[in-house]
Amino acid sequence: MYEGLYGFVYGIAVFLMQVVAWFFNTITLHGIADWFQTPGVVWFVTQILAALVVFIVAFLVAITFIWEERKVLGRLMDRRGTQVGVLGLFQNFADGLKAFIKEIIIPTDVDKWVYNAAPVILIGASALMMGFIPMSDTWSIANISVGLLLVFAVFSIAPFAILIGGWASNNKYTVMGGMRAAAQLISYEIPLLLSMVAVVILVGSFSFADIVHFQEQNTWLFIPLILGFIVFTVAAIAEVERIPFDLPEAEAELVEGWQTEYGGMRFGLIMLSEYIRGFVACSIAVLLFFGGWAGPDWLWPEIWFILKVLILFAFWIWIRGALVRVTTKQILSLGWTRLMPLAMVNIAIAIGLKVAGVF
Amino acid sequence: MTEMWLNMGPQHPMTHGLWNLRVKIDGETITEAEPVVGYLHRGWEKLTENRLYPQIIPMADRLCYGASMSWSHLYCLTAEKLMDVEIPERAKYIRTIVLEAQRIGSHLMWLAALGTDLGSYTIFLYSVRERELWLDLMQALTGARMTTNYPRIGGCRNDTPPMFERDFTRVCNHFEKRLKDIEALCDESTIFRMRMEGMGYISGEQAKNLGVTGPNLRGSGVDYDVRRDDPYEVYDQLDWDVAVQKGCDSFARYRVRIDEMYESMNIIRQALKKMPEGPVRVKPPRNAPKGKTAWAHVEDPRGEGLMYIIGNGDDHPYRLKVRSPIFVTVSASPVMLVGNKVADVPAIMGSVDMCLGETDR
Amino acid sequence: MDLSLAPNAVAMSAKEFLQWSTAVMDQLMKASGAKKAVDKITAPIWSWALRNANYPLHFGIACCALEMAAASGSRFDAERLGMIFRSSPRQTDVLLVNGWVTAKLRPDLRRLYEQMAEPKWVVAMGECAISGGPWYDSHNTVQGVDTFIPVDVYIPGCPPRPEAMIDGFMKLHKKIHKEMKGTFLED
Amino acid sequence: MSNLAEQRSGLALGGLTPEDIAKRITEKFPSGVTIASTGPHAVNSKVDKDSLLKVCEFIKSDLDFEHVSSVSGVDWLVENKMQTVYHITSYANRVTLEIVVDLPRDKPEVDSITYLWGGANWHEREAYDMFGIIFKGHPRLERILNPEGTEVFPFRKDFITGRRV
Repeated sequence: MYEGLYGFVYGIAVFLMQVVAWFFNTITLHGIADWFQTPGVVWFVTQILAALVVFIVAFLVAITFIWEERKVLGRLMDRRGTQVGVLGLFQNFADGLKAFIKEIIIPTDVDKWVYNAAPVILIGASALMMGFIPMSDTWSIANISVGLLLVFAVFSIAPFAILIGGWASNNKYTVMGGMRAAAQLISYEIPLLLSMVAVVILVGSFSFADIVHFQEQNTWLFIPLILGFIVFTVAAIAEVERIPFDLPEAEAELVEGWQTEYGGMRFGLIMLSEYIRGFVACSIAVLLFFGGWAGPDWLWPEIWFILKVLILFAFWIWIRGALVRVTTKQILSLGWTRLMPLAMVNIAIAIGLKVAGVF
Repeated sequence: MTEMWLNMGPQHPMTHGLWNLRVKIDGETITEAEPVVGYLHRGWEKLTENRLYPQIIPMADRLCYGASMSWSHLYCLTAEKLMDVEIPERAKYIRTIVLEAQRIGSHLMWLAALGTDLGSYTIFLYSVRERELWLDLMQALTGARMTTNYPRIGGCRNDTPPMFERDFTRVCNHFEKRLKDIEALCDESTIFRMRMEGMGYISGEQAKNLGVTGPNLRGSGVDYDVRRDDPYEVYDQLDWDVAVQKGCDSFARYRVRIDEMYESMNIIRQALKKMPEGPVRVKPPRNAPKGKTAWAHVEDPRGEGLMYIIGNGDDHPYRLKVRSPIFVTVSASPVMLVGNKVADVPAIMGSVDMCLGETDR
Repeated sequence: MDLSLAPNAVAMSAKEFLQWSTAVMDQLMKASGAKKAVDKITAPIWSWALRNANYPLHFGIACCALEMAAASGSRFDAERLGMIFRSSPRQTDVLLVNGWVTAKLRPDLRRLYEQMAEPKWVVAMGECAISGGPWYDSHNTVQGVDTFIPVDVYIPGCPPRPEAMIDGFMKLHKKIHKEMKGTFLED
Repeated sequence: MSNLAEQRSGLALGGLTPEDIAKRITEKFPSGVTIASTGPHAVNSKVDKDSLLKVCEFIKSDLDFEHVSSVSGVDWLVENKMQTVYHITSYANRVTLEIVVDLPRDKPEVDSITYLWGGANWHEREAYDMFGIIFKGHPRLERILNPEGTEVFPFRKDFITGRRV
């Protein structure tokens, strides 16, 4: 009936419902017990469990990313990085648990509702994107035909959360950080989408599965569309706000940027969502340009996928270690005058290839 | 957005020390800037009036902790002028060597601060890593990493440790390679140059008039170096160049400091070769004549440091005035800042090499 | 409030009821020992987390700030212990006072301390922060930071070496371990 | 010796020696200026309070003194006077000129030289902050190092150190 992720979750749901039914049977409420075992209820529970699994995976992936970032960055800088627990793997748990018990401070002058909502929107949007990222043919929540479009649509919610969060914090630094996020959004969203359009032109589908199958049959798309990959990388790093494009939280001039007034668990959620977004951006790059989960058979496709993502992220960390931060003016001019033409050339290449019948 | 005042400091990652830069911004463009200092003021000059002459040396170390040797040396130089003490030749050479080592250490700390300002933690860590080597040399010679308390009125506290020459030569050779690495990390990075070039423009005329000194002045194309133009210790017996850049911007100031590090190593190598044998210290008088004044100026890593002492006839000075280079350079910062964006503030103020201990005194 | 009010619960407003029921639950948990048990189980976890994610405030004052920078450098690498310097006081746990405090700075430092979220600690690094140090007779310096904010750990030295600073943080970890900060421990 | 060593003497650049500068100043101002001594790269002089501005204008325009190294105040409690000491450097001649100006202690007022050299601005503010010396014509004579609202002038000799904030 189900396969992959849903098959896995379905088994759990059925078992859970059996336990519940057994409980109601023992207290002689047979009608309710039967109702719990109807396909509709089981389906509903399956959906909930799948969402839960996705969120847990997102959480684990994000902390793996944080760990990877700390260790690789440390090595790049000739030091060891965190050593808490085995290989520093427990550092993130310590950070997270600490964030739980920190005092919740809501400054007096903030717009309380929006201030509290911004991290929720951020983490919600980030976790939502995880639902559309397939890790293999079978391991996905919603392998819908316009997955790519949907991911990009959700992807651009986060800058909005940053903008309102910065504005609501009622601090000059946070406002400037929020404004920069908005500026970055409008100048980088378009090259990002254009670099994706070339892939769609070649493949002829918005579905991740189709894109990966296309690459399995032909070649990894970063070979013909290397320009697109470059544009995508630059724009995605800008979207995810990492050095060198981390202007909304530019530490040197805007203390901690738009998150200056956030502490405790809100700050923890913001950190988490940042890395989830990093994971999503890396996964899209892998899906679009590096063959997704395609790989030799001696490993599961899911593992191939995660390995590729981790390697790509290590490349991002390398970029972070090597470069300094750019300024607002430069980032905007880079976006409009360099990336846009490059993305256009990339589309032209894709159209050329399609027309010439290479693919 | 209308214009608003933005307080950058006292607790701000950009300050590197403790001061407050108030900027008036229109959007992100700076229309007015006003530095506020005094957060570290402890009345240094007044305190020295209650101390014996030798007791002031460790206090002078804590004037600027990035280049402590340079300040305690300046104090000793001035006190020697006041008391008419002629120091042994070997002491002069040792002082020259450690001063240059201190200059490299200070410049590395500046580079580290500039790295964090520009958002590159790598530059910070590489500089701090290399700085440790020079601090190790300091430690071998003086016993302390930063606040060394090494120069004395009438020479140096102790003679060089064994392997002094070998260690310095080795570190110089090693550091030269590493400095090339760091230079490559900065110079060859397009983004680094984009951030630094054309930022914080201050012309040579303006810099002279506003009292900017040291590498910041030489970055504006003015060829003046106290080490060459009013030589002290043995700088006039060595062959070296003054680093001058004509860019007048942050990048020029950065280049001047990098070049100075190479020159410092050049000076150290020559001085090591020429260093004579002999005593390192003479006994100075305990008291200074009443009413007699003396002043001396040196090339601190940050600019021209000047001290002015009045003797009191006993073992305390009557008045000790310190001219700190950054105190004046900060007052010129509005000229560099106005018209730039807020995002450029770290790149501009980072290139100035702030040290607030000497500024506030 | 106590259990004797139970018959009146129907007549309470929602807010009163919430207050009353919270108090009752609290007392019940205390009386039954559940609170103690939960605390015993969770406190080591919380204290472990607090020890290993100790974020100091990125705030350099004077000489010791350079040793603080050196401590986060490659040779000493304070990040091994989970110390990351954050610039916003809202996100930090430790206020590292590394220099003399002047009359002009005192209100700002006090304010920074108050902006930090509980649980928080203060480390006085160097002679100046401990007792005024070389500036003991100055007209403008505060003789020790503990005159106006509570200090947990003192790191002596002028300035302390980076090893000493890291050792001071280990001492702070010991203190946190001993205090066993738990969620319920406030009462 | 190399070319650099020749450059360093300062004379090779065609500048004025300290003796030349002392002579030019005494020629221009027969009264009001006393040259105490000259040394290598240095001239020490004593100038009357009233002729300070004229001397400064002269050395700036004619003798290429373009950099104020420092402006310090000195309080002579017993002698009942105050002093301001200026160290002004000429980059072209490689000479530093020290100017000592005596002021009455009960009314320490002197002309500001900020409009000639912008670098003197904060030095004069500091001297005001510490000694209470009034610099006439200074654009912004306010407290700089001490906190706003300090009522004393802490570097005066009648202020006892050891007083806590």
